[in-house]
Amino acid sequence: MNSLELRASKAQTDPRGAFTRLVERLGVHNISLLVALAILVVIFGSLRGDVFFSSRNLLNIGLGITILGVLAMSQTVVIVGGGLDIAVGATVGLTTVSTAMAIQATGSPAAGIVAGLVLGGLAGLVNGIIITYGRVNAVIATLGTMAIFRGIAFIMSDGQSIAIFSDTFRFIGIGRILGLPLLVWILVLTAIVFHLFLARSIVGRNIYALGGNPVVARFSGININRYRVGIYIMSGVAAGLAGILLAARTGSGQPVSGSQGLELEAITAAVLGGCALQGGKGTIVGALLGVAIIGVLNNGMILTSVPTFYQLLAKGSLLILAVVIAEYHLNRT
Amino acid sequence: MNSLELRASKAQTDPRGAFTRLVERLGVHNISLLVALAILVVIFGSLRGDVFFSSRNLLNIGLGITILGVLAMSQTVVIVGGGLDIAVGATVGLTTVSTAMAIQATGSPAAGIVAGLVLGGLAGLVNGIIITYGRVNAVIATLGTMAIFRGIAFIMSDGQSIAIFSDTFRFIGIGRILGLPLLVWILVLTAIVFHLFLARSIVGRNIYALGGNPVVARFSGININRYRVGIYIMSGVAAGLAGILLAARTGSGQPVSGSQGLELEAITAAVLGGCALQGGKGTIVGALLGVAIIGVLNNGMILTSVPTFYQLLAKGSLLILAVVIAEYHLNRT
Amino acid sequence: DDIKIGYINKMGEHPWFVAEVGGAKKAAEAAGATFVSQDVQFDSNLTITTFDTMVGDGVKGIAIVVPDKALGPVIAEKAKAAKIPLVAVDDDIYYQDGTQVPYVGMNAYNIGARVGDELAKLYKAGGWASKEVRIASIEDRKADTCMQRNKGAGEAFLKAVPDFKPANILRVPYDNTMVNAIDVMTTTLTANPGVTNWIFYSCNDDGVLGAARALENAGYAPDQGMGIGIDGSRACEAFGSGKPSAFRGTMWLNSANHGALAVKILLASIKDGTKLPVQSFTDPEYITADNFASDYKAKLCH
Amino acid sequence: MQSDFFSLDGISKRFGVVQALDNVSIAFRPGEVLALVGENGAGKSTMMRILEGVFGPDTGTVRHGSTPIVFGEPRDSHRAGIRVIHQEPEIVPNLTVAENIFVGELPRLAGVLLDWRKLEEQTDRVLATFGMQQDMRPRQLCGTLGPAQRQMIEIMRAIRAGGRLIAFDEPTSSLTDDEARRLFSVIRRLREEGTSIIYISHRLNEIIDLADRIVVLRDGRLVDDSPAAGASEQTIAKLMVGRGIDDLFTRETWRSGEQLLDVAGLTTDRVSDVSLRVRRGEVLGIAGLMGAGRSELAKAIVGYDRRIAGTIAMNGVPVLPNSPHAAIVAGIGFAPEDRKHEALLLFRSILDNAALCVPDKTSSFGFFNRRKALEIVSPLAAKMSIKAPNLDEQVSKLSGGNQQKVVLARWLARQPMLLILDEPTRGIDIGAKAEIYRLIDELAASGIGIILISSEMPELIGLADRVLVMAGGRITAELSRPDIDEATILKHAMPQSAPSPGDHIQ
Ligand SMILES: Nc1ncnc2c1ncn2[C@@H]1O[C@H](COP(=O)(O)OP(=O)(O)OP(=O)(O)O)[C@@H](O)[C@H]1O
Ligand SMILES: Nc1ncnc2c1ncn2[C@@H]1O[C@H](COP(=O)(O)OP(=O)(O)OP(=O)(O)O)[C@@H](O)[C@H]1O
Ligand SMILES: O[C@@H]1[C@@H](O)[C@@H](O)CO[C@H]1O
Ligand SMILES: [Mg+2]
Ligand SMILES: [Mg+2]
Repeated sequence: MNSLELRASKAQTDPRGAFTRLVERLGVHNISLLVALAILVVIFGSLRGDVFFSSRNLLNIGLGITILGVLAMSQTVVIVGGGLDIAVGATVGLTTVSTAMAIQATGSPAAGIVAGLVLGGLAGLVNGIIITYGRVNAVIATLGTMAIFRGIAFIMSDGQSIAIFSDTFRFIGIGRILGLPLLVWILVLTAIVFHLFLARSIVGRNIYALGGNPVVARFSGININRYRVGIYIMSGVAAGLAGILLAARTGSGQPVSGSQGLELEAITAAVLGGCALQGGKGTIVGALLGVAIIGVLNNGMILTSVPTFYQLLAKGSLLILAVVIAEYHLNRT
Repeated sequence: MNSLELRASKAQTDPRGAFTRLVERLGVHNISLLVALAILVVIFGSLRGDVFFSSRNLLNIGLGITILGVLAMSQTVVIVGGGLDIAVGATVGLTTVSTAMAIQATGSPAAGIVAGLVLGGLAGLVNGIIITYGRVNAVIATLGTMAIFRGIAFIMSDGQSIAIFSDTFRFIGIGRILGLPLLVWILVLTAIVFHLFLARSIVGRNIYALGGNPVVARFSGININRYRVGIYIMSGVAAGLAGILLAARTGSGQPVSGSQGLELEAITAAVLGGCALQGGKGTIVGALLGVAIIGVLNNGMILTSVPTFYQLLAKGSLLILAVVIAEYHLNRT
Repeated sequence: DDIKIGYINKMGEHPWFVAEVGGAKKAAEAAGATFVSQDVQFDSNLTITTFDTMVGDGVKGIAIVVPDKALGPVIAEKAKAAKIPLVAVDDDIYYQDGTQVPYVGMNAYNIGARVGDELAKLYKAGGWASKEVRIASIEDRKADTCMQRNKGAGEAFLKAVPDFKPANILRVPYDNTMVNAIDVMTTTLTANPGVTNWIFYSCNDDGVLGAARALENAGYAPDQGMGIGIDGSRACEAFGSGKPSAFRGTMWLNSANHGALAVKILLASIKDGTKLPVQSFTDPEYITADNFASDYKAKLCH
Repeated sequence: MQSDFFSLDGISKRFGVVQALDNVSIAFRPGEVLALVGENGAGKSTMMRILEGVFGPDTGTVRHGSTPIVFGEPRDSHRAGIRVIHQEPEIVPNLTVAENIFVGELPRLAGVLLDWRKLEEQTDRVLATFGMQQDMRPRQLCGTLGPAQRQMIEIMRAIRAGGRLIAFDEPTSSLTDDEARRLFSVIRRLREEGTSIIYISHRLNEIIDLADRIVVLRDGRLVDDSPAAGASEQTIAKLMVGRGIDDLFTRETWRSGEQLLDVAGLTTDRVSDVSLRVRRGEVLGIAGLMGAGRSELAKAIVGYDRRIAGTIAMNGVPVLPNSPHAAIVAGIGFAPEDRKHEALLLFRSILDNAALCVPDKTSSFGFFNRRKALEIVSPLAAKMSIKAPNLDEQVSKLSGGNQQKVVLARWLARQPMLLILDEPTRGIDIGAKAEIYRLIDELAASGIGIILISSEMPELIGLADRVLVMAGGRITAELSRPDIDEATILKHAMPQSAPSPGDHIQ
């Protein structure tokens, strides 16, 4: 009997059929992440259950991960497509400054938003062109533009933080709609768009082909160069969105504070979520779970008031433990 | 026609014989890096030739890159073997603190050196075990241990920097032998050892096999688990050496300053030097050229007193330009 | 002939140092000297490299904000070997034998103590005694000067308000950025739902303004919180809107003066052999919503 | 040369010192199967790449009618109606079977989304055309497929798009006879529909079956272009190699010695309760259909897969621990079937690849000694006529067949006591095949035990002392000379005759 028939028939007769189907739908890796997340929730829940499970705290977690969430998703797309965007934190710094300056100059929040998104897109375009047509390795290229974008942000702002006094704009950072913070809405909407894009759209599927096997992509008539540039523009626009949210949250634009190191966190979340740096592998759901794990960790450690130096220890260990548990779970399934 | 007879005759009949042989020996990529380096030297030489070419300044460049050089070489070995060590900067911080504490406690520089190397090796062992036997992705694992090692360094030192008063030990950082600073001697010796190891030894060649295709390596009888653990131990010991040099140079042990961000710089140099993050590709000579480019850039910008913000701009652009030039050159050859 | 002065600072992108280096440069140029500066981004190794490179480049004197005070003896020794005068700015450093390197800057503990005193005044005037009050000490343990400032603030407050329970001071770790201050303070608020009123201080304006934003975002009224910052780098943001806020004031230090003073005494020493003063302190100016618009707005906002 | 269809006109292509194609002209015709034959490295795949626009020729033109056409990118040639099925299948591991087949032309829903239902329908249809419904599901990830199934994906991808000229570059080298037969009927149908077919293969019997015309390349030059009618394997082989090939499967000696390998009750995730013995000087053949578990058995013996139960002994000594390293130390060598993924370091040189398993013989004081390595590898490379400018050539640049020879050279250098060869002649030209058969004979005669896994019946029948037939991860029959014949093997290889491995493990 052929093995595949065997496998097919097995699914139907398998007593654990429903479970198996769930696993297939979510993917083993995501299930493992859920398990890891559950363990963290149990730990912090049992230590500070009173506060931890309060709706207010859960929203805090959501607010805390919005910006990282957006970047982890866009980074996932970049990594799936076989690239890497290390300049993303610097792009956030640049766009947050330009958003603040645009609002300061015009008083119009809309102008700020446009400025942020357009500058982000331009920054992405620059990355895309250097990588695709300059044939520079993505790591080197975006490390280079990271310095360049940061430099530009400093020069634009002269190193000062730029205050935003528009209440309308600040509403993005603190407002609520139907009881949920606007930031959380934005995260949810972005997530749906990103998920549909990567998992369901033709372009998204082609990105998997591009990252998974560029030879196939080339022979299938996918315009590899245009895709690459497009992916980096997307990453830049997402960084622009993140920059706008950062400006709205802090009420100011600052070249470094709040954006430095975001690239590493975004890459961590994406890899935690199942991305392989070789490309061709990764999902939006995974990235979000990765972000959630990081968010719960940060929140739980503040709640349980772990001393600073031990927080580092705990954070590192829990990160690794989460993955080891996930791996263990994965090998058993 | 049998191809093998060609082997000997080819080099002699090729009209471009000498040049071709040089290219083959150095590799196209390295030649391109040399060209990029030469361009930087011409730029800074023409702007500040008086100082730039002084032997004192050239030694300053050498001193400035010693620590990064050691780490770029060990990172090259890790990347060639198909891994990545993001914890390397934190390991330097940890070992530099333990070296300082050991000297403070015993007064003996030897004890400090042993403490640094042993702790570095242990840190590497931890990474190796988590990655190999815990089956955690190397990026996640070393991001995790990066936090852990930094936490331990903070806890050990209580966040303070620890002064080293041993003149014997400080000699490592400022002493000279035969007119050359000891640090430069150490860099040269380490480079020779690393080059012979990676390019010539059987173990080094097996590391290329491991990173090139772990399945093939395993089928060929290479004990890939032992190799992986061994590579991370090596990386840890190299970080220990770097930590000792840092302690000697700064006369103190500090958990963060001087070591933060070294991982990214080391990876940059390695990739600039021709490493592919997929593994199986890269050379020590390339890594050193990458480090030299970074060193000349840093030095040249201080000498030409480019204002802080524009330094970022210039550094990023020159990094990218160096690679674009290299690529251009490469495509022509 | 042409005198070249070198200026090394630890964090070139921070508004504080932007102003400080600016002040130094202006002073050098006014005196006809050449000025070179380098930002070392908290990197002790790069600090040494930069020092060597500047000496190789022929500078006649160096002012330095060290990223790590433990570098002191090494830097001091190097300056001695190069036979050039050295001034430490902002962070004090010492020779191996314990003598202080000539210093220009502030007294971190004293500035913190002034924050504590002012907070105590606000506390007593605010009629909070009957309320559930906690203090959040937002601190970065990795930064020595930061811990000094918070220590000063806490001790001065407790001295002025002896019946305040030390246990009601919560230590809230942050990473020196405003966003992080918002996040950690938000969580701290949630973790202490019974507390109605908050007092907070931090190493700098970033920490205090972040905490004020967290209160605002969580729906606290401006008069349910009081915080006083240090360094004035966020004063324009905090007071510029003219609305009441939990950010009640900041101890502004004009860092441009630090830079300028350091260069002046270096030049005096180089040109005339004037002995470098061992310590030159500058005093903070206390900015509040009341005096901001009249006295500081023009100076601090662009 | 005049034609109103695609033609090649005086095409030459050079790689460094290798003249891969030398002034080749061919006119293709609609509704014709043109077989392209030649030794490994003769230039067949190079010609396909030029036809598809992967790179351009140095001189010469591709024409359609009298118009010269220049392809900048493969998509240009696709637009012109040319499709090539590549020798090494390329798949995207994390996309489904359906997406892999339709990549580049995925059906759209609302303009931007992927229409999954339609895609699944289309895929079912394509799978049905090839009778592959049983072998893969549209939503299965391609990374889980074996080499044969990957090859089928490559074929289906090219054919589903249609095309006026379809080239098959060794499509059957990793297919079983059954799949090959299904492929042939598809090819015949395409020919009837007027498609022009280029068919490249080292299996000369297929050529005789299928071809209308045979073109022979030797060292990049076209040496013959004539109708297939009347051609025999002998005549084709002679044109290819330049000399006659007779007695492909002769073995000089049939004399096995004492017990060498003893496998008892070996069980892994995919192999159940396998026991077998091999004597010195014996060739043990292993037959079975695709997915029978033959490769998995080999991987189990060499300790690559985790052993659940069973013992392995060489010369009566247990092979422990369960690792490829221990197996090699015990004297077992293994040349896997999937050379690209399991055997070769594609970006290293021939020398490095061939010397990989003999570090002790190619080093002094732990350092690689190039002279020693050359002394070992050069004669082996010469013996197998590996075609390359020199031993420093990157393996990725070698023709498919020559890559396989490098794998064999590695094990010949090692001189194991037992050699497991998994599909050793896959993609190998007839001349080299004869070499390999002679080699197998020589090795056996010298007392080495050989396990030969093969899907080519004549190979097993001609070479093996005994044949084990596998199905469903188990051994279903053991046949000894002279009872080894195709019908008996096939009878035992049919899957129904075997219980599934799952039953056993559960
Ligand atoms: N990219 C390349 N770089 C260098 N040499 C190459 C390259 N591609 C092919 N060659 C060389 O060109 C010659 C022809 O190779 P080709 O792949 O066309 O042979 P083939 O007839 O398809 O052989 P096989 O039957 O083994 O597949 C070989 O000597 C090969 O090594
Ligand atoms: N990576 C894999 N993941 C899942 N199943 C696999 C994998 N590799 C092989 N299999 C399955 O294991 C079984 C045995 O495959 P194996 O390759 O050993 O067969 P075989 O007899 O060697 O046939 P052939 O090599 O001709 O395809 C098949 O059912 C195959 O589908
Ligand atoms: O971080 C502080 C900055 O806020 C300013 O106060 C100057 O000193 C630095 O250490
Ligand atoms: Mg071929
Ligand atoms: Mg097989």
